[in-house]
Order: sequence, then structure tokens, then C-alpha cells
Amino acid sequence: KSLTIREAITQAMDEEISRDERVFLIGEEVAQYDGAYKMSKGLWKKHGDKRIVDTPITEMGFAGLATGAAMAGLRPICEFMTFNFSMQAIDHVINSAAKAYYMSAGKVKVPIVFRGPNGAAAGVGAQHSQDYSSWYSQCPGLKVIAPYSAEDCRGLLKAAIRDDDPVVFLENELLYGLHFPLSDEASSTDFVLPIGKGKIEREGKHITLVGYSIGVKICMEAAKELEQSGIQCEVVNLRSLRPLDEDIIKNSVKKTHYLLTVEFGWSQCSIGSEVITRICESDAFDYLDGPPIRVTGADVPLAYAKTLEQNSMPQVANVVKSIKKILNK
Amino acid sequence: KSLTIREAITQAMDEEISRDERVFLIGEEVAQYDGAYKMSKGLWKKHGDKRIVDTPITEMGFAGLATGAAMAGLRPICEFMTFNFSMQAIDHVINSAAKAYYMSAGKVKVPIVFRGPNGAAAGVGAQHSQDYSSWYSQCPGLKVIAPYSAEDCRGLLKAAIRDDDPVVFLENELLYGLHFPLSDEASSTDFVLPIGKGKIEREGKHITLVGYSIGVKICMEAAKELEQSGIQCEVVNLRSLRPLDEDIIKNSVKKTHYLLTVEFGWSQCSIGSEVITRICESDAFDYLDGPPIRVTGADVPLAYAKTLEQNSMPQVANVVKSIKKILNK
Amino acid sequence: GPILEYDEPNAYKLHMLEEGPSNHVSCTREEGLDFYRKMQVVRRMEASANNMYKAKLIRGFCHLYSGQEAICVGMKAAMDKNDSLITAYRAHGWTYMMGVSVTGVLAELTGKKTGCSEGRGGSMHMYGTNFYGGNGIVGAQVPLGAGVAFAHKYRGEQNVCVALYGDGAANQGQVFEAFNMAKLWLLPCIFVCENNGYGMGTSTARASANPNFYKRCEYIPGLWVDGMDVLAVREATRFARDWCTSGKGPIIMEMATYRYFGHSMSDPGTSYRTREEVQDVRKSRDPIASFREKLVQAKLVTEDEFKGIDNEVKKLIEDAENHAQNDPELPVDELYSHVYSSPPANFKIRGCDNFTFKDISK
Amino acid sequence: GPILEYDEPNAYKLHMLEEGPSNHVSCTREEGLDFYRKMQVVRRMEASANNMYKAKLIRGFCHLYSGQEAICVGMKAAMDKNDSLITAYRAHGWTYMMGVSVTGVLAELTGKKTGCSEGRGGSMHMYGTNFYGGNGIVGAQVPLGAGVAFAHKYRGEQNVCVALYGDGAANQGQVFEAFNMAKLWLLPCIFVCENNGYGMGTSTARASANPNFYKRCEYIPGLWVDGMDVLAVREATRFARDWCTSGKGPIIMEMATYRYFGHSMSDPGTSYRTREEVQDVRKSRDPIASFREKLVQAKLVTEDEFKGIDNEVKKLIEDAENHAQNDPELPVDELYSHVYSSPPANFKIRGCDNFTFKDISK
Ligand SMILES: Cc1ncc(C[n+]2csc(CCOP(=O)(O)OP(=O)(O)O)c2C)c(N)n1
Ligand SMILES: Cc1ncc(C[n+]2csc(CCOP(=O)(O)OP(=O)(O)O)c2C)c(N)n1
Ligand SMILES: [Mg+2]
Ligand SMILES: [Mg+2]
Repeated sequence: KSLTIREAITQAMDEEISRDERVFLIGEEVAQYDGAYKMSKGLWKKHGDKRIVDTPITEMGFAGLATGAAMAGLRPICEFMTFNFSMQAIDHVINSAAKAYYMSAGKVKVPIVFRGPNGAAAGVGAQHSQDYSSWYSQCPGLKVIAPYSAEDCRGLLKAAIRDDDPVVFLENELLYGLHFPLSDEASSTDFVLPIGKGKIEREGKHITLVGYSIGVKICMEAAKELEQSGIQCEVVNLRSLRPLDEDIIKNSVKKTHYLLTVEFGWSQCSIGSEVITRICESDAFDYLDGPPIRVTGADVPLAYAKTLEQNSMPQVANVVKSIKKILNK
Repeated sequence: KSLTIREAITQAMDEEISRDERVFLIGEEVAQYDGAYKMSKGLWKKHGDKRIVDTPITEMGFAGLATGAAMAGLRPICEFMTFNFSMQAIDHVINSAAKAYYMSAGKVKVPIVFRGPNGAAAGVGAQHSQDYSSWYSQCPGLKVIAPYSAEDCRGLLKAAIRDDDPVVFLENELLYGLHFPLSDEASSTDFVLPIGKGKIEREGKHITLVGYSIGVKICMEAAKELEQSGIQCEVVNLRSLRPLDEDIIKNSVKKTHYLLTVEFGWSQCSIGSEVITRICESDAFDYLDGPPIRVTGADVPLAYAKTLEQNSMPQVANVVKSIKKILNK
Repeated sequence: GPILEYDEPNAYKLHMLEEGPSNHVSCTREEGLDFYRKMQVVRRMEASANNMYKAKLIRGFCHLYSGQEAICVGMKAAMDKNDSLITAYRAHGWTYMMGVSVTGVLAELTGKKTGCSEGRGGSMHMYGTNFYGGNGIVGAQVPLGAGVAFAHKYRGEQNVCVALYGDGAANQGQVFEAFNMAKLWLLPCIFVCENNGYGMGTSTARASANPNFYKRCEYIPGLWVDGMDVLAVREATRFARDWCTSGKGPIIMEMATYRYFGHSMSDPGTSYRTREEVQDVRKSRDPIASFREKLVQAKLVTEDEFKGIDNEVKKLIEDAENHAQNDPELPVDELYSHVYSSPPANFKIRGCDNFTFKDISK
Repeated sequence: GPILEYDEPNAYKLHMLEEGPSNHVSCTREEGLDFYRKMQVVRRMEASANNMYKAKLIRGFCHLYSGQEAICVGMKAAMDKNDSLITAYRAHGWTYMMGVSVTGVLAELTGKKTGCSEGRGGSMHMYGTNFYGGNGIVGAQVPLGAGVAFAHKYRGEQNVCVALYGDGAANQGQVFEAFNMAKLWLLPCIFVCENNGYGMGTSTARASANPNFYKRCEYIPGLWVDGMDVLAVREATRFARDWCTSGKGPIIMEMATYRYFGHSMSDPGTSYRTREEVQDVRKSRDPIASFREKLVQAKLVTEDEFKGIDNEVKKLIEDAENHAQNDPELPVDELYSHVYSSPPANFKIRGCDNFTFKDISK
């Protein structure tokens, strides 16, 4: 059985909205328009105005409203049309949602999911292409998920909606239409994945590639390409960025002795920086036989023109080249 | 001659406002009230309504307005009462200010300085204590400065105001009242420091401590304490977080073979992560004789109560302990 | 029983309302005593906070509610126990009125374990049943409050959420965003602007192009209320509550009030207004003194009875102050708890260095 | 010379204005030809963009201005050459009117070096002299525009900034924040809401509690304008400009208009409105056809003359299209330039991996 990412996410929302009366979806164009990227296709028809709520274009307002509703016991799924617009509302994500449980000594729970596409799509320019992974993952109180496959999306979005803490769920528009196989188990309405656990997407022994979201795709493609040169890459799909599954990376590095991270966001203070630093700070440091390095988005605002754009985002070639360099091949 | 940080910043603004007709200060309470933290003491009296502008409490609005004024050729200093409130306006800092020059192929310059206290003050709780260093430093198009001493503040704030690019200038409230010596050279109205260059605050040969802002203070104190145990720490004051002065860190690490970073912000995707990763990716990696590690704020929202608060922020003891561990002393 | 009653012809001004609350206000002796007592508790509690701040027992920010007591007491008197409320950082009075003990408030200010947020929150971050804080971000509580109202409506409850904000906060864009959604969706939300004349050091005239806060929204009815008259506040709140629960959607109230102290403890509060201005309000509009006088003149309560209450209140505050000063802080280790409500398995929180970790998984 | 003149009794509605623009509008033959030509250029330019998008020569977002031409042409006709302007992402028409060539626009859409942003910006990010974009963040351009007006005032210039936004954008809080500062400081800013009935798939009635956008601010005068009548637009803009430059502060204009295409190219634009609705507007309110008809009826211009212009315009567009299709993209290396205006010494920009760096210091 195969499923697109879009279908996986729509299904996950549909199932959880059906399962729990308190769950509702709120955001711009999520109801009557079926979502700007059609992520809520059919949900308004099926669940109606109460559960699927179109908002005015006022991110700060509706993210605040959704957060307030969560404090009062509902379980909103708050869609940002893209996470670029979450910057308008980021104070509510951080100061209202992430910190409330702590500041209130546990009196105020905020079970909310902020979701939507994050990072670059195709040809949408600098303002619409930022990757907020590292910003959100920096903040205690939040859980942050960056799924890759359909299984990730189903299992982790359902888990996020059921979770009692605020969760930021970072999708990727370029993946929405891709098909992924799905096991029977993962198709069950009861299927959830644990937040905070990564997954070995591919086993290998020569180098550990760590990615998240669309970065995993590049890792898998590079791994495939390098197979021919006899290099066996182990690919770690982080799935969760907070908590970060340090153990899975450490164990892999202890086996392979080399580490490369891949992401589409900017390099400075990135997830890659964090992964590499965690390894340095851990006992896995002594296992490193070469410098751990990053493949990331170029350190520029993203240009619109196709060639410029492509060359500002990690490609398989960047990964292959980097691996060959560190492995001295 | 000695000067407080507060005086250094007020002076720098005063001099630049006097020097260039296009420079003005805008923000909440900056004029008639002399600044919430008295950072603009006397400036309104001296320069009047046109140059020192009190705003309503509307961060998104006035940061946008200031950015527009910069696009149109003025050179605003936009004060955030604290950077916590810059979250309301962060879309303008990033999408309007940082990306405009690139998106317009150089047609739209945005010479603006966003400044104010960043990170924790004393007993102000979780919402008022966040360190935004790594968020801003991640973004191309911005220059990001985090000064430590009075010399840093004078030289870098004046440079920032004269710079043609948008600059984020991250001060620290806990440092405002501290006195620092100031050389004659640094007292000159023409004194500016280059953005993008760090400074060796203290020479040493056993380990490199890298800090910024108040982190440098902790490094200096730890270095002093360890001197007695015969450990000579080299302290790098980053000064600029973007661009980051990689060379100064690399050269120091090549000399000392050990690296420790200190900052008050949260650990994940922090400046420390970036510094460590840059070293790993560079030729200095091979010079490391032990794991590079971080001292950071604890991974929690900051509590109000004094003991909790203190223990959530790096103390000299954390640095000393960490150094002794890595150096096996 | 005997009642206090009088006409308050200038207690309200209306915006987009055909009819307003009754100008004839009244209360029973018991109510009168109760309101007086509560206003006194808030007044004395803030005086205690003021003292403890000066004695350096309270740190950071500390925003006193003194002068504004009639609002929390009058409004609460008209609220249902299942109604909700959210306010800004000037939260002590409201915290008490929403059911937290004086010890809960004062011990929070001194950062003690017995504080209502266990000392984690401080002055700006206090919470209680149906009370969503305390918020340090000017204006942020307004959409949050609209969201709480959304939840009431979603569940079909006959309850309202009261969302309070200052005259300074009234200019924040998110307030208008909340107005718009509240009106579109007819949310049972009472938006309350506590207009005390200043946002920090800035007078309403310098911050707001329209300083008539009850007329700040062209599609939501507004009600200006004399916020120094506890009975007018109660009457107006009843009206506003009825408006919302009858399905008409949101309403805005502007409470004309004043703050006696500086913005926070570090502000002497005299550079942007005169001492005379403050004295004037204290003399002519003080919500407690004026209410007391009315009760005395109506011969409902004697001066002796008031003294009795005052003494009681004094004791209550002293007792709370004792706790606030002598109760323990949370143990240091607790800094790691309550970051997450459901921590993932094997989750360890990092402390300030790479050798300090705390396992918080359940 | 001969002129076109007529009365437009329904061209305006006023808010907080005693007097409005003249209902008697007129233009000379030369002006008439000029306006027609410019509207046609914009219309055809968008048609070309539409075609090239379908041919996959344009990527990502592409928001067409078709239907709204009278606004950019009419407003520009009343603006001084030193006046400034900023708009949202529906920017092609305005970019052309602010002095960028059709090639500058179309080649930007195809991502070519000859595009006005060298292909770095795309549909939403075009700029020109006194033209501050194109902005992809709904509402963000409004305070930016107030800031440009602030700069005009700061320098004592007799100029205004026009800040345009959509009906959907009108609910963004930062719009109200900008209104407030503009009024407090009497900034020479014309806030223009281009009300085309929909923000993406949401009608004004579903998004705005008050869909009368000229009456959205209770302290700034407002002017509703028939945005399909180029002469009314010009007349109203003259009025608004005079208002601002005479020191009275900001003014709001609501331009009643319509968009013919979907929101962006991926939106068929038919799920939230009927095909009939679109056809109706095209037939009865089209800004170009109706203006052409008026000029013909007034016997100022003959059909043949119009055909002549149409042919000229067609050629202009074809030529630009040629450039857009055949001009080169920037060399890949250019992706590193224009990140900073004054790059620090020895500054190297990192590419996608640790083996790709570009030294950009001067
Ligand atoms: C978003 C934001 N901006 C600025 C501040 C700093 N600040 C705290 S209170 C305040 C004044 C608010 O005045 P008002 O809303 O009138 O409330 P009052 O203090 O009078 O109760 C300011 C500017 C803040 N906490 N949050
Ligand atoms: C802050 C923000 N939120 C959401 C979007 C996505 N978005 C782009 S255009 C648009 C609709 C805007 O409608 P309107 O203001 O009426 O302008 P029109 O498209 O009709 O010209 C939306 C929701 C965005 N670009 N920015
Ligand atoms: Mg106030
Ligand atoms: Mg529209």
C-alpha cells in the first residue's frame, strides 16, 4: 500500500478529529478551500464549521486564539499556511504556548499542534522559503517534529495531536505529493509513533548520514548512489528535533566512525550544528575517525531563479562530494 | 578612564545622532522617559522630538515603520525595550530588513540598527529572559553583534549605525551598570570597531574559552580562578555573531588544543553549537586533544525564584568544573 | 435588609448600544462589607508587596494594582463561577479575586514554594481555576482570552471570558485581530480596557490616536464605566455578561481608573505626571474611601465595623507576609520539572553544563 | 483641446470627510490615450505572464493584477514623481507603472538577469525608483509604507507614500498599528485597500467583521472609490494627496475592484465564486472596456486609433516576452552577491557544503 504525504497528514487529522471531540483544525483557508495546499481536503465537508475553522489573515490573532482555546481544554490543530507566517505569531508559540506549563507550575496545559509546510517550496522566493527547524527546536517546553515519510506523518501527527504539550510539526511542501509505502500496522487508526525517537532509514557501516524532513530524501539518494562505489551509508531520520534522539546518532557513529548531517536550512546554529556538537560532547567523540561535517542550505536568502535556487539548496552531489572528501575516496 | 556599558551605549548613540542628520532613535519610552533602562538618558532633551521618537506599544508596527524609513534613506536606531518583544516584530527584522537587499538585487538598502537588552535580567521570569542570539545569527542579510565591554559597545554600536546593512545589536541588562576601562583611542568620536572580528580578551595556552556578551564575563572570572591551579585559559570575546570570526577561534584552538564555549542562551542550536561545529569542520579539528564542549543556560524556561534562576544560568562553577573535566585535572 | 442605593448619572458612556446598564445601583449590607473587605485586601496586599520589594525580598518586576481595586472586585461580583478570565502582568488583585490566597500571591512574589506558581512565575505569571494569568507580553492575553471564550462557545457553555488589557496595550495589533474574530464568530468575550491613564511613562494621548477605548472598534459595542465605583463596575459587568451570553457576541468595556504607584517598582512614577495629579485622584476618586463613605452615609456600616474589618485584613496580610518571607523556596532540582506535561521516555534535561542532566521521564 | 468629461455621482463614499473629490471627472484626449494604453499594457502583460506560467516558464507564485488596472494607472496619474509607493505581492501592474519596463517585469517572472530584480525576487519582489516592492508577507508593507512616509516628513518633502493592501490584509493587526502611528504623527501616507472581494478563497464578509474598508479606522478619514473608473481613481487620489501634503495626516482609500484570475496561478478561482460573477464584472465593470467606450462615445478616439494602440502594445509585450524567454539567467556564482551591501573584510559565504565558499569582501 502506498500513500502520499498529503494523504497521510489529511488522514491523521481526520482520524483524530473523529476520535476526540476536543480536536479541531483552525487556520487560513483550511475549511471551505480545503487548505491552500489541500492538506485538509474534504475535512470541512465531513466535519463542518465547528471542527474546521477558517480564519481571517491574522496569524498572531488566530495562533493566540488557538493557544487560549488549548489552555481552556480544547486540542487545536493550528495550521500555518506556511511556517514563514508563523513569524508573525511566534510570540504565542514560544511565550504563550511553550512556557505556560512551566510558569504556572503545571496549572496550565497547552495541548496544541502548530503545523504547516516549512522551508523552501519551488520558486517562491526568499520570504517564503525559510526553515524554522532550529529556532523552534531551541525552545524548551515545545516538542518539535520534522517528518519525512508517510509513516512518520501518520504516526507522529497523531501522536502530536494526542500529546498534552505544545508540538510544532514541520512539514515540507516539496514532499507533499510523494508516495511512500505504508505497512498495515501503520495504517491502523491506533497507530502512533513515539515523539523523541529517530529511525534508521537505511543501514550501513561506513558513515552516518543524519537528516530530517526532505534532508532524509537527499541522504537516501546519496546513499544509493554511493552504494555503487562500495560506500555503505547509514541514514538516520531524526523525526523529532526536540527531543533529539541522541542515542540513535551516537550508536550509529560508534559503528561507522564518520558523521555527516544534511538539511535545507541555513548552516549557522542549525540542526546539523547541534547534532555534531552533541556527538562531540558525548563518548562517541572518541570514535570519530574524521571531522563531522554539514551539508546545508547556502548562507544566502533564497533566490527565485531556478538555477540560483537549486544551487542554494543541498543536492545529492553536495552530499556525495562531502562523503568522498571525508572518507578520502 | 572608566565607563559603564550604559554610558558607552548612550554616548555612541549621541555621537552618531549628532554626526549624521539621518540617524534617529525610535522605540518605546526612549524619549521623554529616557528609556525604560535609561539607555537614552538626556538624548530627547538634547536632540528633540524629531530625532528621538517615542512610540506606542506596537513592536510590529514601529519596527516595520523604522525599516520602511531605512529603505527610504534614513538610518534608524530601533530600540526594543527588550529583545523578548522583538518576537512580535521579528518578521520585519528578517523578511523586511534582512532579505530586501538580496531580493531587490541591491536596489533596496536597509541601514537600520535593532538594539536593546537580550537574554535574562534578574528575576523577570520566563517570558522576559530569552536569548535570541542564535536565531538572529542564523539569518543571512543580518549582521549580529553581542558586545561585552564598554569598548565593544562604543566601537561596535557606532560601526553598526554607520553600516549600510541591517544590524541586530544584542545588549545585556545585567552588564548595563558595570564599569569598564576605556582607552583614549576608544574615547574618540571617530572610534569604530570592525564588525565581524573577535577579540582575545585574555591570552592563555591550555584551553580556549569562547564567549559573547555576559558569557565573556564568566569566562574571564573562570580564567582568573583557574590561574591559581596553573591552568591558563585563553578567552575569545566573539563580539560579532554574524559574521562569526572563525579564524580567531581556530587559531586559538590550534594553540590550546581544547575548546569550551560559554553562553546564557539555551544549548540546542546555540552559538556554542555553531562554534564547535565550525571547529570540527575546519583544519583545527585535528588539533583537538579532547572533546569540545559547551556551558549554556539550562534547557528550561527561566524560573523566577532566585535559586532556581541562578542554577538555570551558567555560573563560574560550571565553567571551572567543565574545564577540569576535559583537561583531566 | 437595608441596602445602599444611589443614582450614578455619569457612570457610563455608550458606544453602539441603544441601552446601557442601569444608572441606579445598589447593594446589600453584606455585599457592601464583602466588597469593602476585598478591596482592602487587595490594597493592603499591594502595600505589603511594596514593602517587601523595598526590603529586596521581591525581585525583578512588580506591578501594583493599587487604585484599580474596584474593577476586580466589582467585576468578579457579577461573574459566574465558571466564567474565565485572563489579564496582563498587573495581576495581583485579579489573582486574589480569582481564588488564590494572599499567601499564594505574596509567596509567589518572594519566589517561594507556597506561591501560586511555586515561585516559578513571579509577579507576572500567576494562575488559578478559570484564571489564565498573568501575562508579561503586552497585548498577548487578548487573543488568548478570545480563545478561552471560543472554548466556552465550542462546548456550549453559558459562560464568558473576560480579557483585560491596559490603555497602552490597546494599540497592539493583535487586539484588533482578536476583535475581528470575536465579532465574526460571536464569541462570548468581554474585552476590558483598564484605562489608568498611562502605559508606563506614556499618557494615553501620546500613545493612542483615539484614547476613547470603548469606541476603539467600529463594530463591537462599547461601554465606558467609572472604574472607581465598585457598584457601577458590577452593574456594567452584569450588563456586558448578559450581552455575551445572550449570543450577541463580544463587548468592550473601558474602565476609567488610575494607578497610584509607578509602572513597576523601579519607576518612581513622577516624571510623566505630577504628584498633585496622584494626590487628587487619591482624594477625590479613591475607590475604597468613596465606597466606605457611601456605606457610612447610608448608615449601613459604622466606622467601628470598618475598623474591625481593617484589623482582620491586616492580620490576614501579616500572616501571608510571614509565609512569603519564611516559607522555603523550591529545591533546586525542581528547576527541571514542569517543562513538559508528558515527557518522552528516557528524556533527560540538560543543565548548564555537559555533566549535569536530569532524567524527567515518568 | 477636446476633453472627456462626465459626472460620476456614485464614484465615492466618504467617512469623516465633509467634502470629497469632485464628482465631475474629465481628461484630455492625450491623457485618455495614455491611460488606455497603460491599462492595456498591464492587461496584456498579465496575459503574457499567464501564458508563460502555463508553459512552465514561470514558477512558484504568480499573482495577476488583471481587473485592477484602473487603480495603478489612475493613481499614478495623480502622483508626483517623487512620491513613493509600496504594495503587496500582486505587484506586476504597479511595478510597470512605477517605471520598470515590461521586460523588467516579465523577465523577472522567468527568473532572468534582465528582470528588475535580476531574477532574485520573482513575482512578489520587484522594486523601482521610489517603489519599495512587492512584499510576500500579507500586511507587512503597510507599516513599511508608513515608514517611507515618515522619511518624507522627516526630510520636509512635500511628498506622500502610497501603501496598498488587499481586503484580506486589512485585518492584520499591524495595519492598525500603522494607522495609529500615522495619525499620531500626521504622516503623509495614503493607505489604499484594493478591495477585490476576496483574500484567496475567503470573501470579505467571511474575513472582516466590517467589510467597509474605508470606514475601518475611527480616526482617519476614508474614501470609497469606484476602482474600475480610472478618472474617478485619479480624481480621488488627487484629493487624498492634497489631504496628506496639506499636513492633515493620513487618509484611507478603499478601491472597489475585482480580480479576474484566481488568487495565484494554482488557484482556478472558481470554488469560492461563480463563473457568472466573474463574467458579470468583465461585462459590466471592466475598467478598460468601459473607459474605451466612454472615449469612443465622446468621439475623442476612434476604434481605429484604439486598434493602433492595441497593436503597439501587443508588439511591446511580444518583445518583452522574447527577452523574458531568451535572456540568460544570472550565472550561478551570483547567488552569493547582494547578501550584504557592505560585506566585512575577508568575508566568505558558505555554500551548501563545507567545500564551497565564496569570498565576497570588496
Ligand atoms: C510586547 C511588549 N512590549 C513592551 C513591553 C514592556 N511593557 C511592559 S508594561 C508596559 C506598559 C503597558 O501599559 P498599559 O497597557 O497601559 O498597562 P498598565 O501598566 O497601565 O497596567 C510596557 C511598555 C512588554 N512587556 N511587552
Ligand atoms: C502573513 C501572511 N499570511 C498568509 C499569507 C498567504 N497569503 C498570500 S496572499 C493571501 C490572500 C491575501 O488577500 P488580499 O489581501 O485580499 O489580497 P489579494 O490577493 O486579493 O490581492 C494569503 C492568505 C501570506 N503571504 N502572508
Ligand atoms: Mg495603563
Ligand atoms: Mg483581495
